[in-house]
Amino acid sequence: QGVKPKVAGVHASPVENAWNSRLHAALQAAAEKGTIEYVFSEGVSANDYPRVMREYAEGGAVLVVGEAYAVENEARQVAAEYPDVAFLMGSSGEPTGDNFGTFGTWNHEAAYLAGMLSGRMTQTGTVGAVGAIPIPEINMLINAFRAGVAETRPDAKHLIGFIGTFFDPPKAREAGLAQIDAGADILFGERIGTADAAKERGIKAVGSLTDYTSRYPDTVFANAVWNFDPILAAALADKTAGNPTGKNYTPYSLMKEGGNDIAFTASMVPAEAIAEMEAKREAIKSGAFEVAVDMSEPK
Amino acid sequence: MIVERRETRPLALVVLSPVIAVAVALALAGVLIALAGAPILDAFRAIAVGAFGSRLAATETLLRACPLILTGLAVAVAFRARLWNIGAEGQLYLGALAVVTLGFSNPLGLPGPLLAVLLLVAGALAGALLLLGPLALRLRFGVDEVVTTLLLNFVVVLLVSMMVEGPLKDPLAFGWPRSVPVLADAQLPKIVERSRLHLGLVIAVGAAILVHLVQSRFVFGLEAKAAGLSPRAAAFAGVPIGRTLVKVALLSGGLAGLAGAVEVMGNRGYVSTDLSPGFGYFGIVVAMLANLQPLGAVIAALFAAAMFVGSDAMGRQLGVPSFIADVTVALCLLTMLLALFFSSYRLRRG
Amino acid sequence: MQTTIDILGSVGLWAAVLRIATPLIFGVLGALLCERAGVLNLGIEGIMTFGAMAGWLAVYSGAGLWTGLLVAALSGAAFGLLHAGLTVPLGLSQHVAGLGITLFASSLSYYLFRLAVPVSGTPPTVEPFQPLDFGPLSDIPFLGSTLFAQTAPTYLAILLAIALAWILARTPLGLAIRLTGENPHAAEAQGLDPIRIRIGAVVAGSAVMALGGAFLTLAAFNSFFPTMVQGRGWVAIALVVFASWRPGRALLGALLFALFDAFQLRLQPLAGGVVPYQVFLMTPYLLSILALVLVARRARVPQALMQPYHRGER
Amino acid sequence: MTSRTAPALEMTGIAKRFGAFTALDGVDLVLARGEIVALLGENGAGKTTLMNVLFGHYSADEGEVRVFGEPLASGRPRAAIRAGVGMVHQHFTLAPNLTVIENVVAGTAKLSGLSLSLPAARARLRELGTRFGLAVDPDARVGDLSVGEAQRVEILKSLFRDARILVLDEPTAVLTPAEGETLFATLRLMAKEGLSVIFISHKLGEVLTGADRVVVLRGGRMVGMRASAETSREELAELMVGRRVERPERHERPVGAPVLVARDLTLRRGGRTLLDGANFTLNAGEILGLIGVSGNGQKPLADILFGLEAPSAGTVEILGQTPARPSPRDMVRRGLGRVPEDRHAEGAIGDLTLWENAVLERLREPRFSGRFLVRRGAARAFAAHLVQRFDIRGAAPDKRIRLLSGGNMQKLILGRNLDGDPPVLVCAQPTRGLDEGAIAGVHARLLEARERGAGILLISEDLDEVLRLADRAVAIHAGRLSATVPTAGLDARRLGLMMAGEDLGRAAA
Ligand SMILES: Nc1ncnc2c1ncn2[C@@H]1O[C@H](COP(=O)(O)OP(=O)(O)OP(=O)(O)O)[C@@H](O)[C@H]1O
Ligand SMILES: Nc1ncnc2c1ncn2[C@@H]1O[C@H](COP(=O)(O)OP(=O)(O)OP(=O)(O)O)[C@@H](O)[C@H]1O
Ligand SMILES: [Mg+2]
Ligand SMILES: [Mg+2]
Repeated sequence: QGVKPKVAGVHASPVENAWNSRLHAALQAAAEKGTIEYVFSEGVSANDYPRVMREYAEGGAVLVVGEAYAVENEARQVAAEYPDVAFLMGSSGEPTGDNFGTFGTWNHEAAYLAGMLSGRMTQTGTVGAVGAIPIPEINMLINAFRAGVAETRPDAKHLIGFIGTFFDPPKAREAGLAQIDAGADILFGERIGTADAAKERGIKAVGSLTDYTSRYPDTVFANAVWNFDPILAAALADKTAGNPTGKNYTPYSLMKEGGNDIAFTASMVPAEAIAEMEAKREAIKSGAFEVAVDMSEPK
Repeated sequence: MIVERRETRPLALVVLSPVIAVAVALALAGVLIALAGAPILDAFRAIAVGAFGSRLAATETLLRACPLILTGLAVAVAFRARLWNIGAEGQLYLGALAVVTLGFSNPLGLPGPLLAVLLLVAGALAGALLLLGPLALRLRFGVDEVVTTLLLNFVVVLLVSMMVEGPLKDPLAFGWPRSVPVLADAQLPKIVERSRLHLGLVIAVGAAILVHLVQSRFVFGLEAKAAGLSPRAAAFAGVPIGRTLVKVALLSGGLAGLAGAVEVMGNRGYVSTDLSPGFGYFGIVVAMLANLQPLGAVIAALFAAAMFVGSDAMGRQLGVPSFIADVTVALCLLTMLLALFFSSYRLRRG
Repeated sequence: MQTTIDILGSVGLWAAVLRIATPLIFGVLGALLCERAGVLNLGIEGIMTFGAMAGWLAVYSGAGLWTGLLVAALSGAAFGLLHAGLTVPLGLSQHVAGLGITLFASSLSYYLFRLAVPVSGTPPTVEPFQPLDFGPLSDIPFLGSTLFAQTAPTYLAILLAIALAWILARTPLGLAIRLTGENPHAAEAQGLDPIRIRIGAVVAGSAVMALGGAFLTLAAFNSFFPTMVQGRGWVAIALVVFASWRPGRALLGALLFALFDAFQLRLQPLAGGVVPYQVFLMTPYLLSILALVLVARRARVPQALMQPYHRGER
Repeated sequence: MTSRTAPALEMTGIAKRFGAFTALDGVDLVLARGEIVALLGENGAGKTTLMNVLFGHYSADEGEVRVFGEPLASGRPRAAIRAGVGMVHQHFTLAPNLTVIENVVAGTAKLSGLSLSLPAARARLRELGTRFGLAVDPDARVGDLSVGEAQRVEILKSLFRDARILVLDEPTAVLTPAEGETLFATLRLMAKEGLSVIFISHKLGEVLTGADRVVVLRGGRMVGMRASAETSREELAELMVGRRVERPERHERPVGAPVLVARDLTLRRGGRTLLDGANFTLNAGEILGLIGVSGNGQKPLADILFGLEAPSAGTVEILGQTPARPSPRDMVRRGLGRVPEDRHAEGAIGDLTLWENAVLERLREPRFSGRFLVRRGAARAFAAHLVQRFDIRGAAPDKRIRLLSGGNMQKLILGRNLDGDPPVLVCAQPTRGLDEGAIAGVHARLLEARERGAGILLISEDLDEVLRLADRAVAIHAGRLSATVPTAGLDARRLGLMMAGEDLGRAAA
């Protein structure tokens, strides 16, 4: 057994941030299994981001994992200058060259399923969603949730709030409270903090990306969980096999690959809603049903 | 206890005090590093290597120094005339915004270099104009500019946020809030291959030399100093206070605006609300470390940049939380403030 | 128009106003106390961040919530002492020292937090302050679910505003602080020690600021994370000006700002950004500048604000 | 042990050093109960320092202070106040934004106390006011008071705290002669009630009439003590300076053509008329004394002449020309020499060097600058030349001017103006706060310039000074000028009446 490949994580936010925590969890799991050596930096500002990428590239990392959203051009520039290193970046853009691979955070299928449950559970017929800023991946997530709601409760009213920043839980909480005040009795919390509002007012909430059930046991009844592991595994496999890694790894986000799934607490959900949802889940996995990808800004 | 100004500043003190300051700051940072369980000496070595030890390290240090030189100059120029410009951050952003607004297209078909020069001027002008507001309030109503310039920083960043989510939003940025890029041929060329280091460094150092000459040799430099120290006496001597402060403000705001222009045109290519990790505020650090001397600002900016880049790399290497970089720079500022103080004052019991 | 009225009439809005205002009230009172003694404390943003971290960490490590607040206040006091030490006896530039402290306190709080709390998937939480139950009072329509449905620190903030107003206007200590802020030489000639008064005011003011930070992690939310304070300290600095250095008006200013914020959060999901939300966020800053222009004419600014005082200097 | 017979104050062997400089060197001072002592001395003799030691602003390096027989803890104003010492500082220590009563009661109660008990304090303040003739409205904002009223507040602050020893540092420097007289009447009253008073002054006249005893300091040592009944101006002046000082005399000389003519100068600001149709003519080779109590419009008049302020109406003619929009530098270029009223606030910039201060007025002249660059060599040489020619002590071109004493700073200001032999000079209060030696020096310079043929407008509050130096005098009162009268045969009483505006009617004829 040779040396373990060194994988670097470059996190623009602290790793507690839900999205980063998914990358971090997958990378740490891999490191614990002994497949990789994992190093990381967190809270890296856009100005520093390219430097940190370069430092890892020069420091012997074979794969650099991170997020290119705020630095799409710069990140690609770095990749071009370090052709021997693979870069795997969350991005809304396309892969570039042989070594700049991208992935999208497509847990919209799970969000759809959570929406179906929500549609059955809402009493007021109003559901809210709190997002960061209207970028395509957040848009598609919220749109999918709404589509799910619409399937089980076609007349539902939807409230949308963007907090204008990626990480401000108290603000997300205020936005959530505002929606509750406006009549929502189920909140889709794309951002952490939303569920706190639901908890405070005794209504139910849906989590996104990570599983919030243990954090809000009586509030969060379902989560649209996203798993980074399949993407990481695929990219690592390509890298070890010597294949180009400059490709779009987003398909590994899909439910059939294990890239996303719903995690829910059965005791909090009506049984008939579960059955209906599980059926849809199977349909998605088998390819019989495809959740629409709608990246337009929800209004 | 009485604070007493030293009439002579012993050379040894002037030279030694910054050294002692940095040593103390590093020692304190060392304690924190030790808390994280990392070996301290290795950590210090890693800081040095991380700042200068490779081509990447050196160019990154210089790259980070570049806007710091300019904002440091902006602050030094203003502070010397007792114009408390805390608004370099906002001026930087407004400069950047101006550059992007005028530089994302080229309706007149200007040649690239000419457009670049015009954009630099436009950036400087935007920053300059922003400082005129607080200055006017001070001259007209006696409103203290510390608070107004500070507050305008947040206003401008919100304005940038509004623009990059609105009219200037890059349609190709997948909804990410950032502006359209400046045309490629109006961007500043890189001056070291395979690095981020760009022509802005030359501009910044040139600006420092120019400011040095202006302050030490020019009539305007002396008038600005006089106006800052005592507006009444300067007015009596015939120094046009308003006009002089306006010039100071134009120069100071202009330098900060230039920092924004250079950062956009040389480094990032577009503007967003995360363009600056506090370059404007660090400019105050730089200016103070430089004792408001323009050429000193170059060295101080290099120092601050090296501390940051070096500690950041160290943190990565030794598994110390990366926030150690900012802690170290902040410690350096505080100890350096003390060192500067003790090199020109002494304490005596009353 | 109708939506505006609906929002303004909603209970949730007014409950939110008090909640959003609380950290600002602490911040603005702390800053005001420092400035009344003649010291501008731009360390506020960092001190609030550190208070948020320290208070939370104490509770996370097993201390009670009130102990957490106390720890936050003490940590704020420590940074206040640092700021005062640099600016009062030594007379170093107040804005530079203040910005240095913001830099230091905020980066140090992230660093210590990361050392103390190992990296984990979601931010670790504590059980925060719960809204108090005032029994029958809480059942009064409207008032019950706004005024009487807050967490304890919110009431602490309001009490503090009243106390500070009373101290400044009515007590010998308050007069001593005001005199020091107006003319430290006069204070010394009256047998007061302006240095100690300034240090005391800055230390106490900083402790109050830190409570504002702790409110964020112990009441408004239940975790700490970097950039948590999100410029609330700067807003507080602006509000001091807006309030003409008067505690009562500071309270009003904080509530007004919170009203803006709460209103815009509620308008947004309904009206969907007719006015960019940034405009709302800019308003308090611009209003403060306007206020500054208006008060400057009436010379309400503490006259020795930012002027270092050295004994025996002329 | 408080002895019933111990003197109010005994300072023995007081020494105070600032760095290497010895400001006080073994000074002894005794003050009896109910006595008024004047402290006299040149600028920098150590008078203020001695009193600051007494009040606890400084702690002495050597020596002992006893108040009513009790040793006084050093370096603590609070201890001094408690022992019954009150001090009225040279520069008022008042907070303009607070009310009179607030200024007075601050620091009087325990800081841990819960109430200011203002009503009681008000009553007491009123009572003190009537008793000593120091009436002020307790609830007035101090910033709205006149200088005289502000000084009353200063004294009341001490009385309010039961001061039994009152120290006043140059109390009359800012007062009108009439206010000064009222003050001394008050001091007498206080002495009768058993208070002891020390006041510092440069004005020999008031020292002789106002004090029981005069103590003279020179170079940080006590060099003499006289009962004021048994000494004279001349003796005191000599004690102060260490040699005989003669104020120079003016000799008759023929007068030349007009050099500075004011025509109907009027200045209105904020609805108030500060200067109301002022007319005068200043001729070459004469000194025109403009006498008046400060605050009657001489500052606006000087500012107009200096080019700092544009008149609301009227013109200034200098050497036959009438500049359309005069500016300070324009007036200087046209041949005006200017000495401002406040040398610290207007005449010099403390943190600039001597050379920078020397050339700032003429910075734009080709001699000192090119299009952009300062000719630093020429400027330094100019400063060095002034230091030499005008005997500026303790000075070097690259030294910060803050380090000069008032007298030497004044020499630089006069020197930079006189060096080019300007045909016109406007000097505002050129000897205010200066000691006898320095005053004689300034007077000599002004008379030299007159001899040379310069026309000099001497703005002063000092009757003596005007009578000695000026050929003609004009008074200003409430913004209006009297007619100009020759000083020959004029006496102080008549001048005093003119200052008070009594004589204006006759003068207009
Ligand atoms: N704070 C200080 N630091 C250093 N030196 C000082 C200080 N204060 C006074 N001195 C020195 O002490 C000397 C005496 O100063 P002081 O103010 O007592 O003079 P003075 O007699 O009051 O003069 P004046 O008549 O001008 O008021 C000064 O010449 C100066 O050299
Ligand atoms: N803070 C200080 N530090 C050092 N020296 C000082 C200080 N203040 C005053 N001096 C010294 O005191 C001397 C006299 O100063 P001072 O201010 O008493 O002048 P002055 O003659 O009283 O002037 P004026 O009466 O016009 O104000 C100068 O020689 C100066 O060097
Ligand atoms: Mg004195
Ligand atoms: Mg004096």
